[in-house]
Amino acid sequence: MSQIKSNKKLKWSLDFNSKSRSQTAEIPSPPGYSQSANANYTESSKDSDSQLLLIKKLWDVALAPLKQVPMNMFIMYMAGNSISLFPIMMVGMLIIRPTKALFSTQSTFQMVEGTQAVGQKFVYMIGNVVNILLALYKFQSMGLLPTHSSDWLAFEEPLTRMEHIGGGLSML
Amino acid sequence: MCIYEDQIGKFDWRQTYVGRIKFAQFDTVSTAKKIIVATEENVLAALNLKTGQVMWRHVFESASSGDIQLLHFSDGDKVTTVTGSNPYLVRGWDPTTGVLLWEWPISIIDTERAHLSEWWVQNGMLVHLLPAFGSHLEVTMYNLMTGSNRGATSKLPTVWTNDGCILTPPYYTCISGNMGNYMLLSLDVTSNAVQIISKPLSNYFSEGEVIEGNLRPLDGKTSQPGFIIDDKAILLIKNNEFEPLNVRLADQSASATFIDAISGPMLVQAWSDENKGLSITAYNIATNTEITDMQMSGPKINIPEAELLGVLCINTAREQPAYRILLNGADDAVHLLQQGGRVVWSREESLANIVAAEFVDLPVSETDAALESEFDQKEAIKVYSSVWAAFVRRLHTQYQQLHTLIQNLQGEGAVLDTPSPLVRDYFNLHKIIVLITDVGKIYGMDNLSGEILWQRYDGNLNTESVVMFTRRSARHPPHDAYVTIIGKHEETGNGYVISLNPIRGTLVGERVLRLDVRLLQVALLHTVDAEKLHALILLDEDETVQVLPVSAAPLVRDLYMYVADRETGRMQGYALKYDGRQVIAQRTWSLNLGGAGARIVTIAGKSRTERVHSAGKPLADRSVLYKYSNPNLLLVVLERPDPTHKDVVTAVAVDAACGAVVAASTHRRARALPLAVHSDNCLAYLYRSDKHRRLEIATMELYEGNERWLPAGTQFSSFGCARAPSVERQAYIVPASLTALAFTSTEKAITDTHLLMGLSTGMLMELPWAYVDPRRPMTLSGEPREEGLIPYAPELPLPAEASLNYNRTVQRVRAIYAAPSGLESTSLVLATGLDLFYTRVAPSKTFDLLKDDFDYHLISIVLAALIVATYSTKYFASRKMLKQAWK
Amino acid sequence: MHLMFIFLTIFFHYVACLDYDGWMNIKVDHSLNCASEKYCKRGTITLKSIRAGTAIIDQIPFNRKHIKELQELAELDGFYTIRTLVSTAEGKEIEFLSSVKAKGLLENGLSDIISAWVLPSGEVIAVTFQVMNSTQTNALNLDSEYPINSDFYLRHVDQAPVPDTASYIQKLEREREAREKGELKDNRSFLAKYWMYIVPIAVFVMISGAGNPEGAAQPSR
Amino acid sequence: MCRMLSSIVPLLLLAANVLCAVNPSDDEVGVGRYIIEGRVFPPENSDASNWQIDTRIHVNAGEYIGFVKNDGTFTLHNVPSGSYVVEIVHPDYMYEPVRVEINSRGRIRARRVNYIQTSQVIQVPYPLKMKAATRFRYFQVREQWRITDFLFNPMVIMMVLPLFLIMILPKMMNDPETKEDLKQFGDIAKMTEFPEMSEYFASFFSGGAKPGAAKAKQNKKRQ
Repeated sequence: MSQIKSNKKLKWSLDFNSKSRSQTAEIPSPPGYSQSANANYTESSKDSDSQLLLIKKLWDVALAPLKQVPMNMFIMYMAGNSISLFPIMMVGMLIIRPTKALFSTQSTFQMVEGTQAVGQKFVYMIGNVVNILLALYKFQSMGLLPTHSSDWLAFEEPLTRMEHIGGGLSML
Repeated sequence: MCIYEDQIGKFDWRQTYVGRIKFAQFDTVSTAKKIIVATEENVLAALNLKTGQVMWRHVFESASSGDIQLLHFSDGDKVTTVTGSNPYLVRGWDPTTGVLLWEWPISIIDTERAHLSEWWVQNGMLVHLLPAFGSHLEVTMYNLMTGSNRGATSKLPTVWTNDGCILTPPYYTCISGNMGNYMLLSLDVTSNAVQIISKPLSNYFSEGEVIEGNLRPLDGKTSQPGFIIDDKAILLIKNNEFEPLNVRLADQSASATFIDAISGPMLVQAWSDENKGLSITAYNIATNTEITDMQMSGPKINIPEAELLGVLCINTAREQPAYRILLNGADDAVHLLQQGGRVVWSREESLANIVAAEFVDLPVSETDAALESEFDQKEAIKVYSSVWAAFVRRLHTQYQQLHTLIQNLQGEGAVLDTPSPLVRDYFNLHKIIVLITDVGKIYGMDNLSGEILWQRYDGNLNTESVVMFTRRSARHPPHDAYVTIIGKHEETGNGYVISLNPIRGTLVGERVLRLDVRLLQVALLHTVDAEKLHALILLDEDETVQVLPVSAAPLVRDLYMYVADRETGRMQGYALKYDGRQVIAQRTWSLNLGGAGARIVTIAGKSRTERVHSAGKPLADRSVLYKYSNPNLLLVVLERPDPTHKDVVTAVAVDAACGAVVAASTHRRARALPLAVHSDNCLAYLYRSDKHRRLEIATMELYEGNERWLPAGTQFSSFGCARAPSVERQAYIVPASLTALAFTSTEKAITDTHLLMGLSTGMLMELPWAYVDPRRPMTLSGEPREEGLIPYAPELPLPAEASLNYNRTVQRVRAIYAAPSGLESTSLVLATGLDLFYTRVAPSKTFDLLKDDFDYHLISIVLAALIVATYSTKYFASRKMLKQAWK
Repeated sequence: MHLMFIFLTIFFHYVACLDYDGWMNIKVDHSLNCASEKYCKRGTITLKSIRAGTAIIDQIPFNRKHIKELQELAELDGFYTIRTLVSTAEGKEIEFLSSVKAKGLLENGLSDIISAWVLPSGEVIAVTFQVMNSTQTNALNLDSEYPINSDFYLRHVDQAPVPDTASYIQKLEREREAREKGELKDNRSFLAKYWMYIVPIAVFVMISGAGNPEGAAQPSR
Repeated sequence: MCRMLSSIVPLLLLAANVLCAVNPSDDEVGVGRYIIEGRVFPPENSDASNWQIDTRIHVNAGEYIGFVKNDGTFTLHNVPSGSYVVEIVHPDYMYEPVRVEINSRGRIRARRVNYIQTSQVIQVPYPLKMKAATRFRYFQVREQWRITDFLFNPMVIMMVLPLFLIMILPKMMNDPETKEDLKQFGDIAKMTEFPEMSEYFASFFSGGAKPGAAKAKQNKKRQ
């Protein structure tokens, strides 16, 4: 449990550690003891090119959205243009995920305190924006975007009548 | 569109009628006692003697070929009818099952006199009498079952006959001679020896009495030949002799008949008086005594112009004769009375002839009314000076609601039996149908049960071109609902206006108003006066205008009226305006639609309550095809003979405010049917194609195009723009014959509109407009498919599933009335004809209502299971977490 | 008083299905500035041939009196009523009545549209006047004469369509033939027929195999 | 086959205009009055004992109305020459309508009604033999809830399958052999992996400082 928690916080270090100490992981750690955090700290401090690794990890994070693009395109293709529950759920996820990611850019890059990862952030944002655009394109092709006059038809007020009529066949 | 088998009778009801009864005979021989009746509506039926319900019924042709000339019930087991009007048909029926036994035709060679024919059955022979006034009588006898002619026609020379003669089988009786010197002559036409009975008429009147010499036969099936002279004296013919009775006719209008009671022949008389009500007397001829136990009179039962249809005398077990008297009123209602004046049953046969119907909303209940008045803005300002007062009021109403709720809960068991009060239900499905019948009787009917809540007969009302307006609905609590019926006076033809409260049937407002002019047309003012009442605009014969009430005259503006003459096809439009003193009608347009010799078959306008929800149709490319929905549009269908194309049908869409023709089309070699409907931008009318000998429906849709002509929310004026809409047209084959056509209507017009059709077979069909959409494409590919259009097929599908009334057929459907309910999905439908059928339809399925087979148990079980599962998994998850943490 | 001629030619692209051709003469009377009668002459419209639809409109220009009367009517929101008498080669004169709002006519610089509806038999069923929504309004200056700007349209009441059974039967025939043919052919290879299903599956397999190495590694932990 | 009524009852000669008033829409109105006859066969296996009372014969939608006798035969009298659609009206059973044509000499021909191809003639025997085609199906059948419907619903399958994968697969993973297999599979996947883009970018932006070493180290660590 604790391991996973730390993983979330510093993902890159988890990978790194788990692989290096696969045999020690068999023994359960005492509660409250966070092996990884400790190890990570010592490792990174020890490593001379930690800076490079950090940058690399940052790039990993930054490029993740772009890497998703082909997969998203495939999902979009698979979802089809019909409007039913599952395609809607899929397409909804397509747009919600990058939007969420965009808003949490700051927290995603928080792990690098002090480092000004402007380039990475920019690429990350671009990637998410590309995803959003893709999703919007999908919405458009599914006809979910209210861009046509027919989409606003229901809100158009009907004409009121000026003249009123009465009458019929002669009653004589 | 279709219903489930378990929904039979859940939302619908049917009432079966036979029409005004012409002949009635009691059948007491069969095990199930019944009355065999033949009616003015050309219906032969058997009514249950105990309940009055129809046991079996045969509907003949509605034209003169179905006229019933004779109904004879021979004591054996046969019912004989003679129907038609040269050629005639003689048919025999089994009285118990109603199955046809035999039929054979008779043709009278003398076509000009054929309508004078008299028929009766004597000794198993059908006797046909054809008088030639002033010359002779032709008597022919036929074998009843086979029609073989026993002996040829015998001609009896009778120079003394005239058109005032009557037949009292087998005697043919006349009054002949000059004023003051009348002779009463009678002849048994079936006897071999010609024996004329002849007596001076003055023999039967006291000295000094003025004798006019009018003969009237006795009513019903009399047991003895007899007649009434001058509405006074009653004579019998016995043993070839006249036999005057000691009693005279009790009242001028009295209806009299002879019956064979156990104690001897008996004369029964019945008459009604406006004040005293119905009176019945019986007189034993043999003993010359009044039979007291049959006498009755009193204002309890009011049958206008009562007429005896028949009297039945039954022997009960206690050796006391029981009588059943069948009476017919001028209001077409038929009543079966017991001695003592108790009504066994009544049938409102005028309902077989409905000319107008209107659905009227019920008032809200008192608590709801209080609530509504609270939220009424104007009222609120008047009553509450402060927020505090409003708050107190709010609390008070809340308390009231709670109180009634508790009361309802407490008294639930007790109140079940009492009928539900006439208040609006939550979905406004409960309404009152106001029906006007041909004879001038007005009914208020509960739409859910079909029960008659009130009735009102007015013999002065001529319903030939009657119109009915709901001038105030029940939505304005302090004021009652208000319905006005405008017809003609029976005698003078002047305007005749009846205003009543549709909920109770009482007269209100103008009550009964006799105008002293003939009316050209009537309109309802669109604005309301201070009492929330729509004023009535009456356009007179001489084009002057009356406003009812007069105080509403200044409200008249932007009102236009049109008058169409059915026979000449000419239409005229008037602009109505208040000039400071009175309302004047200015003739603004006049058209001659259809050309010379054309006659208007029907005019279809929009319903007054119609609303348009959507301004256009979204197309496949997501642009909008804007509708041309001109609220002043009329569809006029005309027909005229054409020298080269036989008959030509012309359909014209006219703007009734400015008189402009919007669209027009013609059909050659076709005959129009008086069936046309018009709603929103959709127009449809029916015609019979003579060339292909089939029924076709032509549909039109009017569109503005891809751009709006006027910005949304602005005012549409007929005088504003002169642009012509684009017209989409198509025609379809109807593989049935229709007698009624209507559109469904819903409150906000969001739901699809369907066509409701009444078929000659008695079925009511519901057809989605999509099937007659003029934009149905021939080949389905690309855009039309996406738009949901159906590929073109010339023949309309009429599957049995689309039937509204399943096997409860409605004979001779005349009209279909549809009204919106409070539920947007649901439209209330009443079909009138010989029968009445009511149901409700949901053109786009009941999207705003749970299905009536909704499985409440399943959903609650699933919900409960889900909740249990949620909590249990939560518990187990936490346990597992704890375990993991300890690992 | 001099007359003003406006020539207007309207060609109809479709051939009007008239039973016969003939001339038509429309007398236009109005209710403005008439001395004693209710209606007095405004002009005439003459058609040599109904089929061609070419109309010669000959109308008087309005003078100041006309305009004044029209303005008075407009103030009351009244109607300017026109009576037309139509006479054709055969048949008697038919009278029609039509009105426009005086206000509208003034606002749109005395321009109106006259439309006449003609049955296939050549009979006129309606002559209606409507105000034309003209953008340029003749400023009603104090000229002595104001020309009326009228457009004349001859509109034919055309034959309604009949149920199109012929092409429907043809369509059914075609469909039947197509079905018969369809049963015979379609001997393409399996791949040629179902490539659209196979390719996505193949792509999916490839992507899921290649693009997600961590996913495969994760469960091993 | 065709009988003329005129041979049975005295033919009446009516003025042509009288007939026109009766039936003006017909092309060839003769002077004679003829009969149309036939027989209605009740629906087989029908329990309606009294079907005759509900059965009516409509000619041209009620212009002439006929009734059936106990044995199902019917006769329509006094029909002038012309073309008629004869339909049997019964509230519960559907009968095919028949077009009956009587020419001016009284010859009667019966054919199938075809509104689309009005000129097509498919003769049917005369006197008419009307057999009930089907029972009208007025009602929808209520859908009943069945467990199989529920289970084979694509939605349910889509929900259940992932559940199965989530619940059952981890159980399978616990099996050491599968674990080993999966591991190997993962290794293979890793071998085929493309050079990581992030590395490329990192090296690109850091000016290409020892990219090879970093990569080697990374790989080593992973092992």
